[in-house]
Amino acid sequence: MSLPIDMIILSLVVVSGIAAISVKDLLGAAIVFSAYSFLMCLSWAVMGAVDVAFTEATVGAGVSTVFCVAAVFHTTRRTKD
Amino acid sequence: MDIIYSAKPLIAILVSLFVIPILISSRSDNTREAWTFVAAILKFIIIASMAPLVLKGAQIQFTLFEVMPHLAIKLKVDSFGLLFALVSSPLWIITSVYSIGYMRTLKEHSQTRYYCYFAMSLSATIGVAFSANLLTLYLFYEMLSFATYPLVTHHQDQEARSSGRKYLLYILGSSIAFVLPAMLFIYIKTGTFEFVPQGFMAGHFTHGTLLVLLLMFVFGFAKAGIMPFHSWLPAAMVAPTPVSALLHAVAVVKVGVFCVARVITGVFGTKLLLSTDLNTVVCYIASFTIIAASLIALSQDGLKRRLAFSTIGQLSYIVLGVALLSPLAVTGGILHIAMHAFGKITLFFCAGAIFAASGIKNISDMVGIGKRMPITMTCFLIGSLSVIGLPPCGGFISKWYLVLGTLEAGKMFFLFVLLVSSLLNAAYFLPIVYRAFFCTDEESMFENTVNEVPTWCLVPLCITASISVILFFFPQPFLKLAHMTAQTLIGG
Amino acid sequence: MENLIHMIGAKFNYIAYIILMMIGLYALIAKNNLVKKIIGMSIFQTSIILFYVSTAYKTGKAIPIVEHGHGAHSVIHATDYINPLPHVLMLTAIVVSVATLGVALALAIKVYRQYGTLEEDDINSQIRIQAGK
Amino acid sequence: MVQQLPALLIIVPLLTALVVAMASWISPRLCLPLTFSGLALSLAASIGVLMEVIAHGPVTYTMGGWNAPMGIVYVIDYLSSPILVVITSVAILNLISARKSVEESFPGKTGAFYSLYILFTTGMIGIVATGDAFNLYVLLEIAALTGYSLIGLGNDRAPLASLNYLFIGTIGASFYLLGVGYLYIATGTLNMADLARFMPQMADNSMVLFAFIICMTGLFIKMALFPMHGWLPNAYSFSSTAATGVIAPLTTKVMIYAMIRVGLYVFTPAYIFNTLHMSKAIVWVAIAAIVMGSLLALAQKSLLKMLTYIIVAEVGYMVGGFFLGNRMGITGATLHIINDAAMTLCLFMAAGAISYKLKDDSFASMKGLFRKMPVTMIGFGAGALAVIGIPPTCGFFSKWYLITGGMEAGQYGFVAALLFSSLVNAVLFFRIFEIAHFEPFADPHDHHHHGHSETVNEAPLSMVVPLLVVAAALIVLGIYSGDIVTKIIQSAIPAGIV
Amino acid sequence: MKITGLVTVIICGALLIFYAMDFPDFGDGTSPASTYLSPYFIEHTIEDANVPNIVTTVLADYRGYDTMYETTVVFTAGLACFFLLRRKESQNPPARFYRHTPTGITLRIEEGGKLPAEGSKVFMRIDSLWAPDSLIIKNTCRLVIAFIQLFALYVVAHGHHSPGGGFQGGVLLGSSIILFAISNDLRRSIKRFNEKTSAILGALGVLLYAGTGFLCLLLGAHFLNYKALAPIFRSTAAMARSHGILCVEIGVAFAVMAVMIWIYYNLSSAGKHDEGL
Repeated sequence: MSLPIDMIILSLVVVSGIAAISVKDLLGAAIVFSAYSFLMCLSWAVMGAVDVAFTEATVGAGVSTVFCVAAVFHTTRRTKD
Repeated sequence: MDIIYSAKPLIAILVSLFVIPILISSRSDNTREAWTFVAAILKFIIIASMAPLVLKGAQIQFTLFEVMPHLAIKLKVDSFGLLFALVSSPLWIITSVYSIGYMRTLKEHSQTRYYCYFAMSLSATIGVAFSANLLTLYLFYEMLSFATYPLVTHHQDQEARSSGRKYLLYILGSSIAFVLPAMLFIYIKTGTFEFVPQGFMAGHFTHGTLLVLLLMFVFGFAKAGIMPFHSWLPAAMVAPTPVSALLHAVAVVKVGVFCVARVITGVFGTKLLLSTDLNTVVCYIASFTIIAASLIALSQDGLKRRLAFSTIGQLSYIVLGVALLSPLAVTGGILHIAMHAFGKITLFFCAGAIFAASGIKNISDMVGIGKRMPITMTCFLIGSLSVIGLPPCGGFISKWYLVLGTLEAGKMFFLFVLLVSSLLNAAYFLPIVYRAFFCTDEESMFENTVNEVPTWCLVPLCITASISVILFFFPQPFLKLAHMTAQTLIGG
Repeated sequence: MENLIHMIGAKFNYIAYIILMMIGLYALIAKNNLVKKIIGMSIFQTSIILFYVSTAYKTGKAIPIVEHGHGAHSVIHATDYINPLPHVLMLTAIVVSVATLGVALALAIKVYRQYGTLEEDDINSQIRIQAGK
Repeated sequence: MVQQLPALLIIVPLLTALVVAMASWISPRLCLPLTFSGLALSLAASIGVLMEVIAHGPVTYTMGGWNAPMGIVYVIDYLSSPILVVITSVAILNLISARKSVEESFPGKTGAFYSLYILFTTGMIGIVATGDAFNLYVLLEIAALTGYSLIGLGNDRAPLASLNYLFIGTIGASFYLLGVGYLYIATGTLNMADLARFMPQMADNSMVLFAFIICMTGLFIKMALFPMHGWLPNAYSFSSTAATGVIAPLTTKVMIYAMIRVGLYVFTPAYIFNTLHMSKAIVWVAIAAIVMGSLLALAQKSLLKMLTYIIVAEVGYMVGGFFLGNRMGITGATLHIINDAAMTLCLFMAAGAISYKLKDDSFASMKGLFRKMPVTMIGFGAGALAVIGIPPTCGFFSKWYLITGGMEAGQYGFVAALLFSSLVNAVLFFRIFEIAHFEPFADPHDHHHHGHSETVNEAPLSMVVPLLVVAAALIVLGIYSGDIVTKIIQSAIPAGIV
Repeated sequence: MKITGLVTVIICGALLIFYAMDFPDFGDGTSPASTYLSPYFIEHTIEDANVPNIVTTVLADYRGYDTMYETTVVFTAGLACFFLLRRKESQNPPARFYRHTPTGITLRIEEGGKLPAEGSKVFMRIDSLWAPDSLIIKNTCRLVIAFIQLFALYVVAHGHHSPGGGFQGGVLLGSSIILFAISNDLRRSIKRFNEKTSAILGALGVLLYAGTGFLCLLLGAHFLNYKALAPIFRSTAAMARSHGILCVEIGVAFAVMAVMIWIYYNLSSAGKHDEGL
């Protein structure tokens, strides 16, 4: 049986995942994606995968976001979808 | 039967391939042509040196390598193959002489390429002749298709291009679409490809399948020019005349016929075909081609096109002879490979000589040419007689055997076909000769400026014409070889 | 009904991973913007990581670090610890995903440099115009 | 030393790649010799392993000294050893051939190119040699990432093509990873041999079924089987020829190898051919791939695009051959991996030489090429004949096995598709020969097209020599295909398959 | 496209969920995945390598070969970004911006104009989209960076006993530099940690990993079998493995740090290395 907190976090993950691909601003999408990664990292920490969670926190929520922002900075923020 | 293992067949095949690099790198035209001669003569010597052994009843074999388990690229020289090789290799020498005259007179371009591919074609031809199994046969068959393509399209103009397309489409298309699947199917069912005197198909197939397979081979080897897969041959006549002469009267088309004959005798086997009576189907197809081609030939005005249709008809004689499967008919058919080769090559040489000397291609423009080019036209007459099958020319002997064969097989219909077609042959050849010689001065279409072609061209056609005559009196060793072949294949 | 709820409860993580994966796949198929697609791709990859991590979990067991590393210690029981193998595999997968992300963004920047837009349909129409010329 | 060969085979190129990457910042001139020597050593090692396998049977190498299933093992057996030789030799030949165009197309980045090039080769070698299902994924990603970047730096349209390739490739690899995850849940192991050991008792486990579907889908996407082929033509034709020269011959082929490996040695033939009833359907997909690939190739107007669609068709050959499920078909598919790699290499190297000289690969620009670049065209012709399947080139023999397999399995549709595609290939290549053969058509409208004709001549020796080597190899492979089959491939196919 | 996508996704999802119902329950400790291989790892980690963090042992030893390629993947990504994006500044020199520090005047110097001397105290080169330095951000970051780096080193060194290891530490180290580059500007960051360093360090890190493995091979054991290093470390086989793991973790940390910085440099300046975020 899943833990209640796990379920809550995962639901938030799903919500932020949907948000990340539907926000109409790429910089916003990058930041929401960062939140997504962070929530994901939390959920893994809850599941006892500390090493994975640590990595996701540094890589997913940290560096990936910087990369995304850097790329958006050099291209454009606007998008039609 | 003795089996001798020797690399001679391989050397005979490769000798013309080895000469290609030398041809490419040679600086002057003379060295290039000298090397062509060296290769051609060497080839002939090697092949001729095998003749005594084969005539004694031995067989020469050579296995190159196993490409698949129990399936090798293998060469074998038997009487049938040797006969074919003995016809093609000396003709290469003669054609080379003729080529030099023709190409130089017309100042053709890309002569080096021309000689290279010519040498390659001859390799493939001899390869077909010496193949010991269906796979090897197919290999060389395809090699020949590719090697002749640049020759057919030698002129590189729009006409050559479309003819080249047609040529490849027919030859390659039919072999990939018909022969290859048929081969595979046979291989799966029987597990062998080796040509053996009574075939290896018996007991593996139903009657219907046999018929389909047989037809796939007969039509698939489109080089044999069986109708309706014949129209590449007239199209291929755009090639320079020496090419038409050697390849499209001897090497390429005879390869097609040779393949059909090999398959009928070595794969299907006489007994099987006779017992199922499938050979009659092939006979009818061949007869149709004989008559139809002769009728079409009558209506052609281009000399080379007329010769092409004549060739189509004559090829079917050979197929008919082999398919009748009676010993005399087979002898006749096989002998016809040789006899027709010498006759037809003479005719092509003459056509080329006329073109080189006067630039005329059409028969209707040739009134009176005999007076300007008497030697050429005399040879033309001899060639015509040989193809029609009248003495004193070699063609008579082979036709005689064919006629006897039909009687022996008891199929009068085909006798009738042979006679009618001979009449037709006469009808499309003799008027040319007649009009060339017998006309008044007013009718003659030629100025005094037109003269005999250079010696380089003239000598070869005289040689072939005289060989045609000599073969009537001394048909050996071809007759012996044809007899031996018929004996081993049919067992009669 | 209760059965179903129990079932969903027991497989909630797996369902979540599938939903996330489908979100990622949807973004890859249907989104027009290249950066959105890249984000979708990352979501797609993380969903698989979630799946692996979920398989490793054992209710109420310790994280895969042995207590009292040095010195004498009692016998270690495998059943007391969460399965470490999927974690290891997923470390690799995370690193692969960030590497892919980097390369993808680099390519997106190059595409932008070329066409001045990140919308795929705009790019395609530009290509068509060029080809028509 | 012999027992270390499997490790050296892959570690040497890896170390070389790193050293080259460093050398490019210190002394760029060292890059090429280093790359060459690294790949040469790897080639030597792969030949050594092949000899070892032929002499003494499969070689196993445990990484880190941990035996399977705990650690990762390398299993080099009859199936993988010939492919390893193919990979290393393709890489080294293309390296020689690409040298000139690398210097021209990537000024200042040659070191990075060479490093990525070796890493790509390393990834390919690893995929083939590994005996661990997860390790395969990691190496897949290395090969893929290097592939994306090598492709991404081509002409104007290359980045977008590469990005699309990246998306699709990532989906494919992720599917494979997911499939491995399903297998892991079902069995608890990642070692291929160990997984195969569990298979008999898993016959009706739905997770294994799903793992099979998803693994194969992933690999099909990666190898560009027909409905999933969309990424391939653009990716291969817009990139630089130096990169495609190695990517095109290897990527799809190695993916097919992975499919055969996973099919035969993870899911076991008994499972995929007997328990599941999917192979017929997959053969039909392959037939569609062959037919559509050939037809689409007909519609192309430039050389590289045409070649890419031929690859799509060739993928159909091998997938179809494998899923025929009989000895002949699988032999044909395996043999065709080797042959097709050689054929594709030959064609792409010739195309590379042509576009290096012409700066253009449309058919219209190839007029009269036979005269200007005769040797290149001879090499191209050899490749073309092999693709059409004319004996004695190797293409004929693998096609032979495939057709025989198709007939034995009663899949006449497959046989017909193979023959059809041979015919179409003949048409395709003769169209090119015709254009290249007859330069001056007696066509008055054509005169202004001959602008380049004076400047174009034969490609440099560094391109021509490897090309001729490959062209000769096509014939040698054909001649020795009997030996290859009996000595190597027959032993690679499990005994259960008839 | 949207509709197609949605339909595909829903069908796939439904199929996947349907099959997911056959999975072992979440948190079930008795599935084959938990009972076949992993018990060996858990029970032997101390005995084999003397490393309490099982993930580290499996990562760097049992499946160390995977991890080597994982590091290679990172390195590949760095190399790929460089290969794809990097272009020389001189190809298209844009206008440069300078700030006259005493007066706060911004100068725009077109191509070909006379540039102030490099390292001039009076003129400071600024980005085209420049906001005046925020003292708070600059100083906070300066403070934080040191702690991040210290923590990163701890994570690397203490990976045997606690969560973390080369990757996490490497990323942290890398992000500390990235933070510096963001809070100041790219040029200053490049001056301290330039491209060549990052490229060479990245390769060197992976080389350290592969080299450790290769050393084992040279010492006669199999590749990456750290046991062979025991004579060098003068320790037992288990401790040799532990040290070997540390070696490769340090390699990973170097590689990941350098590559993350390298990728950042290329992405944030679109390959020009002049103006960052």
